[in-house]
Amino acid sequence: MIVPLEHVLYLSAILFLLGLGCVLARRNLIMILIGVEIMLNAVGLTLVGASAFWQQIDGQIMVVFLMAMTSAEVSISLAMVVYLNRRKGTVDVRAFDELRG
Amino acid sequence: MTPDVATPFPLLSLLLWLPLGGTLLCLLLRHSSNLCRWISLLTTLTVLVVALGMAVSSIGGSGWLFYEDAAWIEPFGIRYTLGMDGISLLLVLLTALLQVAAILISWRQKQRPALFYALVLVMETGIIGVFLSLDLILFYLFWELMLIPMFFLIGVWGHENRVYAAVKFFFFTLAGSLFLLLAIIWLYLLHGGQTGDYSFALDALRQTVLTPGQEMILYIGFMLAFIVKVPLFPFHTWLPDAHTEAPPAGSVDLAGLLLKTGVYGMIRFAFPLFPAAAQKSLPFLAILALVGIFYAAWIAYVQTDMKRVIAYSSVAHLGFVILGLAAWNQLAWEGSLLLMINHGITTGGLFVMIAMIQDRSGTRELGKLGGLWTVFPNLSAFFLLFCLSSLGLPGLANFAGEILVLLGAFKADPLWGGMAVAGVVFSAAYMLRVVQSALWGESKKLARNDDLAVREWLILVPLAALVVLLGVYPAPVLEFLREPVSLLLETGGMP
Amino acid sequence: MTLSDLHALLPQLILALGATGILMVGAWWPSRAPWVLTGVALSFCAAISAGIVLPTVTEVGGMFGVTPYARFFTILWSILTGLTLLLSLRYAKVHRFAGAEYTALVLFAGAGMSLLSAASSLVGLFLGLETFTLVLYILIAFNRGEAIGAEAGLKYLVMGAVATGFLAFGIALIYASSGSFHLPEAMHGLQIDGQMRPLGLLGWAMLLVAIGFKVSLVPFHLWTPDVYQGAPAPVTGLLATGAKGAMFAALIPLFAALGTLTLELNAVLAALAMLSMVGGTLAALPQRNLKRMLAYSSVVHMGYLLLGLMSGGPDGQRAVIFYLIVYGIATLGAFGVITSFAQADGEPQDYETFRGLGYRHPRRCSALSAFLLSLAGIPPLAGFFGKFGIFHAALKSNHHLLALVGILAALVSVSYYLRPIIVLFMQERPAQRLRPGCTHEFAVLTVCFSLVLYLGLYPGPLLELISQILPSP
Amino acid sequence: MNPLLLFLIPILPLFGGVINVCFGSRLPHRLVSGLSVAAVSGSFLLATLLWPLGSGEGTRVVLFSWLKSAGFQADVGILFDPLAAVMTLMVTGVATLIHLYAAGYMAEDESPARFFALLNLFVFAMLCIVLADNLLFLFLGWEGVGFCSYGLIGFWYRNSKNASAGRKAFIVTRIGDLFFAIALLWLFSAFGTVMIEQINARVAELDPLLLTGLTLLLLGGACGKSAQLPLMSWLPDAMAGPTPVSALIHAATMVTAGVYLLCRMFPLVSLSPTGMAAIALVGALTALYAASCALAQREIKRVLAYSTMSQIGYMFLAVGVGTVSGAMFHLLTHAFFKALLFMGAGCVIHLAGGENDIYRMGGLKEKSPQVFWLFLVGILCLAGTPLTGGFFSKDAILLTAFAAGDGFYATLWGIGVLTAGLTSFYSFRLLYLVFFGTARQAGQGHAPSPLMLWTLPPLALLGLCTGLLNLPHLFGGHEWLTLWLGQPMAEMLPVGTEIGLLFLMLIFFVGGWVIAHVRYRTFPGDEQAGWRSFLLSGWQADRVYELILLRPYRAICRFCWQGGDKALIDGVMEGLARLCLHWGDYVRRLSNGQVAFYLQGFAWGLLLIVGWFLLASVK
Repeated sequence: MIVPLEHVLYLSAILFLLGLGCVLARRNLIMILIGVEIMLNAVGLTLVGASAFWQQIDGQIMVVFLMAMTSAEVSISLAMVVYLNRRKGTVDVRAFDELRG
Repeated sequence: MTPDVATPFPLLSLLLWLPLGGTLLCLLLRHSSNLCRWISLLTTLTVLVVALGMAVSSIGGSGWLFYEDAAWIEPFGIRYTLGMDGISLLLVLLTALLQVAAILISWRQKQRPALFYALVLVMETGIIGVFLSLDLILFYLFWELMLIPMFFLIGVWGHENRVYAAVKFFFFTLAGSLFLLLAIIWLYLLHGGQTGDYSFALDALRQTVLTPGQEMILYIGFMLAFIVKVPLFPFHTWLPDAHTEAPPAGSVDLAGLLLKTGVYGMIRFAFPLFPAAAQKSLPFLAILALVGIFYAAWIAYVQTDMKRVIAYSSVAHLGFVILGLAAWNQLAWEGSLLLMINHGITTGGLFVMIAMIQDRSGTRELGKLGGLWTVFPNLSAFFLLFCLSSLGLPGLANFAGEILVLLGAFKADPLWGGMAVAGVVFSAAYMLRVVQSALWGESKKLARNDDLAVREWLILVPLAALVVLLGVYPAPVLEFLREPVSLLLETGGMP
Repeated sequence: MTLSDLHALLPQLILALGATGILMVGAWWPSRAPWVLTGVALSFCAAISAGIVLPTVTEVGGMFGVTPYARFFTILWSILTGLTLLLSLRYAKVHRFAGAEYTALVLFAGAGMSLLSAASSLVGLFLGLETFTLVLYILIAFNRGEAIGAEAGLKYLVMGAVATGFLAFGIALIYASSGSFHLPEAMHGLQIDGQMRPLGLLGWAMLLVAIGFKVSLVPFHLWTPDVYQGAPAPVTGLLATGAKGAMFAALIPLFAALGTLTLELNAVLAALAMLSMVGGTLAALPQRNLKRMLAYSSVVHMGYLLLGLMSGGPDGQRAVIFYLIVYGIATLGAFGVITSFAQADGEPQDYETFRGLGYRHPRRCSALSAFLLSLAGIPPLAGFFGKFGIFHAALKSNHHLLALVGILAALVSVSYYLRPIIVLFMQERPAQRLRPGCTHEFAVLTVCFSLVLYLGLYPGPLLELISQILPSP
Repeated sequence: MNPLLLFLIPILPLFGGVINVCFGSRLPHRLVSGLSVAAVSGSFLLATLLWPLGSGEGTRVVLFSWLKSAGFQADVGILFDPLAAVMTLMVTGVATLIHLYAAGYMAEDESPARFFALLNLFVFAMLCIVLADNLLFLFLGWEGVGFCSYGLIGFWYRNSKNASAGRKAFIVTRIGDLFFAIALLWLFSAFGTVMIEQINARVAELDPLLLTGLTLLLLGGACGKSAQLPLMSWLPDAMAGPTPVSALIHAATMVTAGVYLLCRMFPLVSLSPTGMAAIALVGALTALYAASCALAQREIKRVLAYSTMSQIGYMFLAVGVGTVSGAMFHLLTHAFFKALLFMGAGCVIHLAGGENDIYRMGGLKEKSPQVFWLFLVGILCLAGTPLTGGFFSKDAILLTAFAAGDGFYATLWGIGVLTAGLTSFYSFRLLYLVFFGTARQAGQGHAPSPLMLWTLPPLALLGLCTGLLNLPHLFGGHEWLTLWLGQPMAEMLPVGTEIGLLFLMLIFFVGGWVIAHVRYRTFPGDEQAGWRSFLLSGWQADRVYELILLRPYRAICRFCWQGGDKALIDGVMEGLARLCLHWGDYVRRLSNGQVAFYLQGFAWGLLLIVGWFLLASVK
């Protein structure tokens, strides 16, 4: 391996925490989804690193599945965002709190 | 281990599932209430006749009078085992009798009659099931089956704050029985661990070797469920509320039968399974019983609602029964079981009478009643008879049981026996207060003033006859009790 | 993917390809009832094929096993999909759902669930899970009529996306530390001299967060009441029974593969189970809305299932599967009753609308009471033997404290199961007549009611079937 | 004669009672009273016929075993020995006369069936007490008598005061029964049997302390039933019942049951000196107390009630000093003349137009000389004029009390003599106020029916002549009753002291008469002095009991109900429920609809799990 697995893992951990931070901090729906994407990218990085470390192809196949799934998820999320925007006129997450208690 | 009497025709199952058949019929034909009325009466009568037939055929019999066993749920080792000995035979007879009275007393039930009769019949299955089942899970199933119909009977057909009373009744009993479930499962695992064969049969589980600590915890788990049901002193507050709100049939079942299932559970399951722990707990039980006798009698004295007085009197009488059990000798046990059966008939009669009085005078408040003797001499005569039996007049039902309990308790511990006798005076105080405000004095405005109808005669004459007969000549009942009680005392139950 | 592999995955294929077929043809020929009925037919024929067709190969593509365990659950989930579709036939007409899309999505969800249950590798688990999660995002917001549907969909989407992130990261970490996706090897790989590798532990932590969200354990359950209330009733039924059930069906082989290492997770699992049981019960107490109450009750039931799962061993697994089925039937029945009462202007949820209804619609209300009593675990109904199995397993693996907490939770939970029954039968107010049910709904309700009663009285055969299909550790 | 016939004695009244209960309301008035009179007279005839069976050891016969369980055996059996024979004869005899009298007295009452049924059941219960061969069957009769007296006292139940008088009687006697029950239990646990004969035979085995305890308990039981101190407050109120009831219950039968019990268990009682002293003390004190109260009573029947209480006190004194024959002798004579007096009082009330208060009567001598002469005989016996039955029986008791000798018994003898004086005073006071002076009653009375009148002479004759039955040696008698009862003969006092004592008694009798004559020969007008109202209300006994017993009892009951049940038990349960609901509300508000907050839930969850693992792995 050109770089020890630990470095890859540290990078992906940092990336994951950044994504998580973005999700928690942001109130705009799109920014939250972007945060999720960052977390998923971090996962892709780990998988590739691990696949390289274990000299196996499985990791990368998993990444391909992961990308397919991420794109599907993004498309549905954006469709939802458009739908919500049309309904409520805003994508600010705080506006959606009718269901409570 | 099926004893010799392999009954060709499963009489016990017939006894058990007949009422359920009646329920289904009632639910199917629920649009014609008259038909349902007759179906339920017919079912309860057939159960009574079958029970009487079984009683007559098993006079002089010994060991299990009837026994049935079939596989039910193999993975857990649960079997469908029913067994009837002297004690359960008498209790089943009592159930059958009081159920007929319950149906007759609610003959003119106008509010959703079909559902009402169906629930009363389901109740009968539950109660008979508790008295017959020998497999712990089967017992637990019927133990809880009794809960739901009673909850609906109180909740739907009750009086003012019926929901509070129904929920309180449901919670008290369920709290106790959930700990019972845990204890049963733990015992089952311990037994399985030791002997390898996982089964819930009562006689198998009696062989488990338990450390004193485990035995005491399991014993407490079992007793919690039964003490709440008996109602022993601190757990009795659900009974008066449930009684005041329950419809007549519900009250008859509640007082006459449900309280007995608690005592039956003790002598059939709790004591035989954990003999050492039972011995250690006897003084504690006796103290609770004694406190219960006085405490309930005192409260009954200041009650204004007739049903609450009778409810608290039941707590006092059951206190006597538990005192008898705590004395742990043949005399006291036969006395307490006899008292249990007699109390069922007397209190059942009393509640039937209260229902009739309420029909006629429109109220149960002691303050608003009065002078019933002038308007309904026959009804008042019967009411006086049941009240006298309840306050323990010699020659009537309750006295026979009470005197044996007192003799046994005095032999076990003079202090207990002596104090318990004092309870007799307080019971006279509150019962006579009821009689005084109901029967004597000037008669007030009444809704109806026709004396007993034929239907009412049909209920009261057999009950009154039994009250006198069991008071004067209780030998046949004692005969049935002798052998099972002696077995329960020494070896902890049938082989 | 040789022919025999395809042959093995026949049921899932029937569902998935059927769904795509319906989706395509539906675009040109938009109608409602026929598509839903074809959906029902498809799911039942998938169930039959799973039952009859004996696969020759045991594992497909290293990802999905075709063991009796997997086939059992495929049958279960396809029947569930069929029942949900049957249930939502009238509901779709009332709310003017797009018939084809709705059926296709539900069938996809069915396929996803059976794949998840059949997963024999982490990748299979991931794919199966994501399939029906994505489908559920849409199904929850399917009802364009009301705003709350959209809000529910949003909440489920956001939480789902984050949970997927955690799930994928967990799988990646486990793969990094053990070098394989395939379950038995992956789990053994985590072990060095009896201890789990720190990386593996972190991976499991992430996995637990994702599981926590999926089966709504307490700290992660906050979305459940809102989604249950917002989503259309049949979809909530599917979500409550199928989604959570499939997750647990996947967890059983996962934990079986983990074997002795579960001891390290025990502390956290115990905490989650206890929090769920206690927190769910307390939160459900003051509820005045039937769907929200059922949501919190599902949180409590997931706590029980987790307790069963922790007990491990054949007893624990059998208890979990039986409890799963019984809980599923009761919840589906309950939501079926709500669906049958639903009208154009929304479903009756608050207890106010149910007051005194017991005598207007005796059959459905008594069915609802039976389902609630079964959830409460009262003996003559199936719930009792479910709880009995769980406590039996818990005491056998001497989780005494948890069993005690479970009993107390069961005791307190009875109060919020009784409240709707009291409102239905014991409060006298002449309620206006709600919708008379249609035959489809009655069919589903009678099936559920008779199953709850039958399993309550005679659970023997089902228990034996389950003990045969248990995955050998 | 076949001993089983003995069972007919109690069964006849039972049978009469049951028929009246079930079919009485449908039968005509004549048939109802006729049936009940026939039943009682039938058993009286049987008692006389089967008299020889009772001689010597008596006969014991069993009908069936009532309660048999594990070592305890109580059966429905009869022990017909001399003591029982005498009592049966007295009870059935007096009861027959009273039933005849009642047939006349209750002629115009609207529910005769209930009255005669209860009367018959009462006689049945009394006969059970008298004939029982084991304590439990005796206890059955004991409480049966209690219930019948409750029914009869509260017979005119429309006025709820009568009903509560009946209830008071039942509860106070029940307190007495409590002590008797404890004695019964103790005897069973000591001897393993409740058969009276076996107990009396093996009574020597017990240690003295146990003996004294048992005697005191039996005394408690007897006090309850015979209205002695401290359980005496029910007897005066029991006058609310019809006059035949007062005659039957409070003259002849029920109140003597206590004395009979002590005589029946005399072998046990006599072995504990302290017990005997207590019985004697209670007897003497009650005698004095009752006599003093009788002085100031206004109603005719209450005077007789207190006089009964005082005479029963004498019988207790007799048992206390050890002479059973003395007690039984006085019991017999008292039964006859007190029944006569009560029935006479009934006639007087009829004559005075239903007036009860003697201060508003008078001059009835002219109105009905026949009633006057019969009433006079009763008063003479009661006052203890020499050569009448009352004189001999009372004198025998006082003689034995004097013979007992030492300081304690001497004082009791003194009290006895003083009470004798008071007795003669209040008897003649009653006589003068009712029969002499001017007619003060308001209403126009009517002559009593012939049936009522013709039952009095036999009792008068019996009252006078029973003295012959047990004449002391001084008068050449040879004590047939003591012989018949098999009791030891009274030891001879020197002739001089006996005559001296008789003379002393005579002085007290004449003194009482003279004072009454001076005071009441001419009507003194309504006396309402302070100390009289104290005596009138029986030394304020009722108020004392109310204060120290009933009020605290009600307070405890209310406290148990409100405090115990409501506040404590229900309070705890509902508190728990509210607590859960409160926490539930707190947890419910957690899901506040904000997606951002839900995500923070995630974060907390993650922290919890990862943190736990770090902790676990660091450990």
